[in-house]
Amino acid sequence: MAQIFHRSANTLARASILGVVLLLSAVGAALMEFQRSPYVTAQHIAPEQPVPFSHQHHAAGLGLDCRYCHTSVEDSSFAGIPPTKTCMNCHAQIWTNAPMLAPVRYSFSSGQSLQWTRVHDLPDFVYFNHSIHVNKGVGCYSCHGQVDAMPLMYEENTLQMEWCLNCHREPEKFLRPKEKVFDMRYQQPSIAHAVEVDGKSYTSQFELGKALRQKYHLRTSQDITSCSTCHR
Amino acid sequence: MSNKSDSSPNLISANQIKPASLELEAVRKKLAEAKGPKYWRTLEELSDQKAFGELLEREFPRQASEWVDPVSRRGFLKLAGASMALAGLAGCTRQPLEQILPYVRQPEQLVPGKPIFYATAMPFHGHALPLLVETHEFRPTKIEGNPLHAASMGATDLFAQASILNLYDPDRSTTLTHMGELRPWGEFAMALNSEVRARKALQGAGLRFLTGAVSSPAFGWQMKTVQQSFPQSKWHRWDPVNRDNMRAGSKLAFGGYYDPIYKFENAAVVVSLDADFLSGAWFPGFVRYARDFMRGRKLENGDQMNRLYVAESSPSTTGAKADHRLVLRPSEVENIARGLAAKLGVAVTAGHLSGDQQKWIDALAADLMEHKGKCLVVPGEFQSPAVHALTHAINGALGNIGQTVSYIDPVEVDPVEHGQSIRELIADMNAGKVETLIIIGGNPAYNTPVDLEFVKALDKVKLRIQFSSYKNETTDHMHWHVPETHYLEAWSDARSYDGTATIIQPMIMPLYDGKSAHEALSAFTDQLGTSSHELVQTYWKSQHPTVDFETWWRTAVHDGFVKDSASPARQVTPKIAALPALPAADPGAIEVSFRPDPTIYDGAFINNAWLQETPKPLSRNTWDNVAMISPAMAKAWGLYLLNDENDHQSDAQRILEVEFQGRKVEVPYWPQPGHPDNAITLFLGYGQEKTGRVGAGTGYDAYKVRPSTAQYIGAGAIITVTNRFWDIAVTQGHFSMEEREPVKVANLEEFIKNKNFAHEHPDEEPKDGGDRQESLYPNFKTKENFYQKYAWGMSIDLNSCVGCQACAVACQAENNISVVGKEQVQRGREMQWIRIDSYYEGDPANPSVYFQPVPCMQCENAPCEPVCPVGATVHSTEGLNDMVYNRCVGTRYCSNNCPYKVRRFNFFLFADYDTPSLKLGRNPDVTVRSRGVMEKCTYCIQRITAARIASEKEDRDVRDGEIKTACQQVCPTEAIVFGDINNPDSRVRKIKDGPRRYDLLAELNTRPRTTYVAAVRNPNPKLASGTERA
Amino acid sequence: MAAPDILPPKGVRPPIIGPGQTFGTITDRIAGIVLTKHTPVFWVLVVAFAAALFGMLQTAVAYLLFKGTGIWGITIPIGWGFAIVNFVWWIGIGHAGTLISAILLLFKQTWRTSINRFAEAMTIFAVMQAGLFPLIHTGRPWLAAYWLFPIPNTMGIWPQFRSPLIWDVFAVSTYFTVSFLFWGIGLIPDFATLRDSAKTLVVRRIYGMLAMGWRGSAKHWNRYETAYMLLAGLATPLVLSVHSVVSLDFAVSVVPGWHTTFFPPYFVAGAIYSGFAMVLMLAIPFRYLYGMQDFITLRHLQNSAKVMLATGMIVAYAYGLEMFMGWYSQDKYELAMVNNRLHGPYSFYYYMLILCNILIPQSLWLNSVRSTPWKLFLVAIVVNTGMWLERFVIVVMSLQRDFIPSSWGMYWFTKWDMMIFIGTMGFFTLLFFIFIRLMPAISIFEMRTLIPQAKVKE
Amino acid sequence: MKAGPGPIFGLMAEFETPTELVHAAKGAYAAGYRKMDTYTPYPLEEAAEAIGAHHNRVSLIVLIGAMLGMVGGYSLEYWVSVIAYPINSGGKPFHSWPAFIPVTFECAILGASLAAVFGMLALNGLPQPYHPVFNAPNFVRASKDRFFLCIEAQDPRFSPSDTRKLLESFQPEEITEVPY
Repeated sequence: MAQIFHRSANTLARASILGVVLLLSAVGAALMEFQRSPYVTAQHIAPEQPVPFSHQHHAAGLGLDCRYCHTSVEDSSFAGIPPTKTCMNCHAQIWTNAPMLAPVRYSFSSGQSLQWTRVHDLPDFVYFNHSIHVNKGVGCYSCHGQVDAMPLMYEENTLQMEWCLNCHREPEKFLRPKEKVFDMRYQQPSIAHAVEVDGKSYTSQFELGKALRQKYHLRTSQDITSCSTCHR
Repeated sequence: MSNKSDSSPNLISANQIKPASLELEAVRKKLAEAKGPKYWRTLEELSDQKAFGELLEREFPRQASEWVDPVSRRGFLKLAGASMALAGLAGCTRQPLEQILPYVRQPEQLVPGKPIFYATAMPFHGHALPLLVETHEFRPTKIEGNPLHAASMGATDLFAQASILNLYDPDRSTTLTHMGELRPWGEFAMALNSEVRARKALQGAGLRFLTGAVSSPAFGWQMKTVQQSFPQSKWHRWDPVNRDNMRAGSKLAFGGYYDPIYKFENAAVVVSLDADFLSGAWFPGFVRYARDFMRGRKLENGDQMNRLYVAESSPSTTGAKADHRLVLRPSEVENIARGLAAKLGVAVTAGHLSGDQQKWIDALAADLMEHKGKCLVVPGEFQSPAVHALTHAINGALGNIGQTVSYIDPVEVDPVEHGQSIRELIADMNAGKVETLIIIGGNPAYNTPVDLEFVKALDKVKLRIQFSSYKNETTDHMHWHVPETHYLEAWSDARSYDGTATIIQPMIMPLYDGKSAHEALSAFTDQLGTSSHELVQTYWKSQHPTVDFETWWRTAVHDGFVKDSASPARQVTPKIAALPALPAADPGAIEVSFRPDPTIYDGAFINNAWLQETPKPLSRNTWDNVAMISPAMAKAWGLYLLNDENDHQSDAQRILEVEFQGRKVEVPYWPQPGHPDNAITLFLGYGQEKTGRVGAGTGYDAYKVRPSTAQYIGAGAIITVTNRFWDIAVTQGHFSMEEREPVKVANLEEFIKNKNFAHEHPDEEPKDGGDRQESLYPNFKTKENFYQKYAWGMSIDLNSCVGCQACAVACQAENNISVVGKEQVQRGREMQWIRIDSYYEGDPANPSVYFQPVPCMQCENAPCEPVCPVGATVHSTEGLNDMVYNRCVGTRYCSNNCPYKVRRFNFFLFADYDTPSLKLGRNPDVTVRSRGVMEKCTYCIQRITAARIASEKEDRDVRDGEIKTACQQVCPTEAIVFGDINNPDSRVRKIKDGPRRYDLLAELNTRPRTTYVAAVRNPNPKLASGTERA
Repeated sequence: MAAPDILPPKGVRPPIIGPGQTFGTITDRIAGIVLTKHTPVFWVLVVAFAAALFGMLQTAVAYLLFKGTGIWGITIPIGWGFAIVNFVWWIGIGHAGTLISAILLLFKQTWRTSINRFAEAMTIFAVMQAGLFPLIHTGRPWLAAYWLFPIPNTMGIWPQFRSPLIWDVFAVSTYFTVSFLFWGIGLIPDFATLRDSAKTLVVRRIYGMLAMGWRGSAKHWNRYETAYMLLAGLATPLVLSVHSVVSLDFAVSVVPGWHTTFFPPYFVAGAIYSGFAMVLMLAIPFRYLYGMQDFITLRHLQNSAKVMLATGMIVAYAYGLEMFMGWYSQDKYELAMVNNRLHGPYSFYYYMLILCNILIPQSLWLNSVRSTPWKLFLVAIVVNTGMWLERFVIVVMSLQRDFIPSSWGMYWFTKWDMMIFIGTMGFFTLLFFIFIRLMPAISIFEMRTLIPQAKVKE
Repeated sequence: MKAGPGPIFGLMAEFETPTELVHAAKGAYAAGYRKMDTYTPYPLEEAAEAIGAHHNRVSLIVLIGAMLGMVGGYSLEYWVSVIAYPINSGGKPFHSWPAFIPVTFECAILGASLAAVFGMLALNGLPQPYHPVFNAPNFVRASKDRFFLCIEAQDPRFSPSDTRKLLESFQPEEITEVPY
């Protein structure tokens, strides 16, 4: 009888089995990466905006406090996007006819809102509340990153659930004194420079975090990882 | 969260007191275009190619207000399609870019993302219910009672709760029309002005106004001025459900019109002669009365509780709560009243009384004599004037006047007897005396007495103008139709049942260019174009010339009422001169009762989907009205009964043909236990030919057989059983408790003998907050540190619950609960999170009736949780049974395994994703559930979270009573109490520690956080049982 | 084609393989079915019909995904309806295959050899039908498809392993995999046979690949046999565990009528019962249409019938026990459940079930019934109907009336329920007939061992 | 076919019955041949014993597979329910070991079965679509009704002439040289 396969078929057959296995695991790995990729999360991507507003210029450059524009951040779930009026407070005097600001002026005259594109956008079934975080010593920085170094606003973190859990499980890793919440230059305590709270100085974030957690009466991690904390 | 609030400014601009910013135009245009779908419409209607492509992108619908910008408008179609949405892949799919629109100028009192509450009131047929309205960025989203106001004390009724849906109803009249053609306001104004001038020349001859009962002082004042400049003009009144009998009765007794005000808190014995004061809004003062009455039955301190005797001709929730219920045919009530009066020394004679009736009267009379001055007899709104007169006399004889009842000048402006008033109008119309007819509100073409033939007469009128928020039957016969504002859209004022005046402030600018009743009249006072705001203010200024008006106005508006404006009690003494002779009742004749429908009233709410889907308290049917007959009659006719074998969620009910005074109507019957024999109860309001998509094709029209001579009661109906059937949708399959005692009840003596009657079996020993007895399970409280800080719990007092359904509607409003429609209800897929079961026990001719509200029990050992494969329902550290919609894949195992069956499933895309106006009304703090997801009561988790966050920011604990669940807040009888059971001083803790507390299905050891307080009835020992046959 | 069945004289059991067979004849007869050029007419007809039903299934499922589970009859309180009934029914049917090949193999029941191959195929196809339902019955299948498995995700959330539904996912998928492997390695030597007996190079190549170069070496056979035996040893507890786990879907709950400890054995017995009924429903037409009376003899039919009789009695016992326990517990809910079975709105189905699963199968005591294929065929159909009704009674009648009377409800199935149910039957038949045409429906190499020449004489 | 030039794989003898084959195999084994194999249309234990190949390591592999599956399954459940994200589900303990048994069991079975099948294939060196023995002219019948004994050329005692003589002593149907 004649062979129905060539010698090479053997190698081929075994190689193909190996190949399938490798391929599948590769696809799996790729998907894992994909769902965390900026393409999906929009992390580090600055979207088009009607006006190229620079937080760097306003916050770092001019030293405006976050709350000058985001007025309701301390007492509402929503931090607040400044009304056109707020822009005009200054821009009625300076840069009065900078072409860049045309949309702002138009909005003010026509009464039509500026249409910003949302940068930090959580799914609708997630109920995030700014005020409680701010009031418990979670700095703007912890979620929004070095905003005062962003010429154009972008999303610093993925805002995915696993990311939220990082902090809800161990808040002490991120807590800072309330008065430092809006301080973009604040540094976590280190041997190099200590942080003073109630006359006691801390050199490790862990120590400080534990202390603050006590001080601000944070709920237990078990509490704040209950589903209904964020979902209703 | 924020994305619900941030983009809403556009809507606010819809509210800024300066008219029409550009967005507002956009809003209105959208609303005008909005050919909104049926609420329960589902997917097939909106498979849109693009939408389909974008399905992946979102799990839950964008919420309120988002529709304004084009980008996400498309998002909506997508989402509508997205029930199919490969939803929830959120984890690994991109989110679409989303717009965010800040204000241009932000109103200073507004904090985006935080609700603001405004005081106002809902005018309701001659009286008003004081309210607080929750608004998000100036969109009213939820209605509560005004706690500062004596007529509400924080509670409301189902009509008030649901009225907000009428505001956003896409089927409201949106356009001004002339003979059905669109016309601009200006053109109408011109036409009107010329007419006004013409009439003025004629002293107003031929000018007639037709409205319902009005309690608005400003409107009354306007009317007066109109009367002055148009002396010949007349103001007619017509409400199909009016207080004519009460008025006539008070004329009989006092020779003038007075409104009785009851003080149930002072009454140890209450007698209702067909008076349904525990049923709902059509009994003025219901909210307050129910609370006062039930406070007498809480047994919280001591063993004292009041006693209620009810003699009634049609089963009502009041009858259901009675300690002694006497079943009577409508005509017999007056006879009983006479009998009682005679016994108590009023100079009247009764007709023949049956043995039982005599016995009943004797015992009752004795009981009343024992409690002179501490008892109360209440006449039914729908009973004959004589009954009213007699009860006044009886109360007089018992020295109750001033103690438990007092009389004030009518709250209604310029009170008249509507039956008479409409008869005059129609007579004049026929006589050609009416040239111009202005109809404000109402729907006379549909609901005026059939024998008067209003429509025929109408055609003789030269100019007919209608101000109405709906285009209805009447509109067809009008020259001009002007959309009328909703009470949340325009300034006005009103008076509650006790006379206290409230300034009605609007929450939002008119969505559809509507005009208020005040503006309607303004044309006749040469003030056309003046805003309601001005008109109302002018009136009140004139009333308070001396005070600093600005501050006076601000406080009045802020508090929601005018201080000390309650009417003073009049010193009156009833005298029975000559009562009309007792009409001879033929025991063989079938008597008819006409009653307002328990949920859609006189038809005004027919297009309100929440109310349509709210089960009628006793029959539990929805989307239709039934005709109640007694089980005995049904049996005699070989019709089926409630105790038949099959459970009947949806039934093809046999159709009866009811002929009354030569007119016929076809009705589906309902064998109502406790209904008198040889009598039939027809409910008004359904069967409207011209209404919105919700009301269309629902129910039968009882007005077709309702003559002016028998507005509420008539004898001599002829009933034929047809071979045709009517599908009705009933939410409860089975009305017998099947010896399972979900409702525990005892008589007062039994209770005093054995305080623990509710939980005698060891299994039923209450267990709370993780303080467990022996169990194989770990103790989560001590071992895992659960339930340490707060442990939320609820207690429901079955003694207090009157089954008024307000909680169900409140919950629907608070939690964005979808409406599913009749066909789905028939399949048993209704969505209301809290249901009120009603059970009948004993002789179907006069059974004991029990109500039991059943929300989620929030069991500590929740059977639903371990069976969920994805952990979509799990326990929170505060003991809540969290339902995570976005995690749910919809296996429905949790529902199967829930012994209380309190879980609801989105079998289709029930939520309406694309009717813009409806989105405005949604609660932005609650997820709108998509298709294929389980949902249930969460103890209003959004309210808990809000309160907890508030307390944490102030570094304190949540105070007891700080959190009120929607159902608790609305409840007129305080039957529902919610709070932290870890807190020994909390109200709920105290109640749960009380003897009558019991757990539903305790033997399953689910350890529910929602527990019940067993009912106690207080029958008169001298009367055999709580239930006698007539 | 069909050689008539000759009943042997009393007391003599029919042979397990017809007389006069040699290695060659066995090989040619069985391989012939596959390698023949011309496809029989009845095959074309059946496949065409089955394909049509399969089309209907696809339509119905597409509509289901588009509209939602609301198109079915399910509601609150009856959250599970046809879908779960069908799931349990199919998975039950899927039990006979592995049982026959594994357990009977361990017991050295040589008669299994001529039916195990297609019994295994039947298992796999039945499990495929069954597997369809748990997925599509969820509200959001596209999510269930990956949230039910422990796949890493950005939410940091995992399946909830206390849920019997998760056990189900693992049990059914394991069962499918193992049955598939079992069936697959059983086929390798036969593929080799086909490879070597095929005429055209293409066909030989195709079967050649499937045979993976099997050459019947003694060393290979040796390892092969060990592996096969071990698989059988593994499949045996597996097959028992699968339906036990399925039964736990119910037994773990609190629903009266579900919450019972004897569900696992009861379900397993029922599964074997319906499984063997299905084997007969397939074997009888097959042996007739392809003239396989010599290979699938009356002996096989009789034995299957006996197994049915035995398991049927166990099931009958379980029904009795269910009623007895209900009464014995004197628990008001259990009593109500019993009462509902006997007098409730759906009692008709309960009595039908008693008729189909207990009364009619008693005829299997008669040798005449056991030895008459068409009678057996009818009984098998009745039993499978009965087993379906059993699941209907368990699922629907228990949910219909549980604890709180106010929430008692009724269940009406819709045309979509029916379309999907019938559709899966079509899908099943389709797969089965394709299998018959393309693969040896009877294990050739094992048949060879049955004839006298196969023994080594000293 | 003729014994072609070039190396040969071995000498193949074809028999009518299993009995002859086994007798031949025993003989060859006794003659000291080790590198040989028999080819039969169905499993023939005697043949395997005759050529001294009746022990294998499949069972061990299966045991390992089962262990891995079991441990893997349980530890997954434990990690998920106790460590990764412990949730209070109806008051049941985080570590509800009884509820974890079914999945553990299924995983064990799965592991074992996979090990059995793929272990067996691996040990057999399958897939191997090309093999010299297929060159034997009548070898197609090895999967049908003939029994083959092949003594391979690598065997130290192999010599075309002697081996052929030995095989002839068992009166096979035919003896052929199997080329590489």
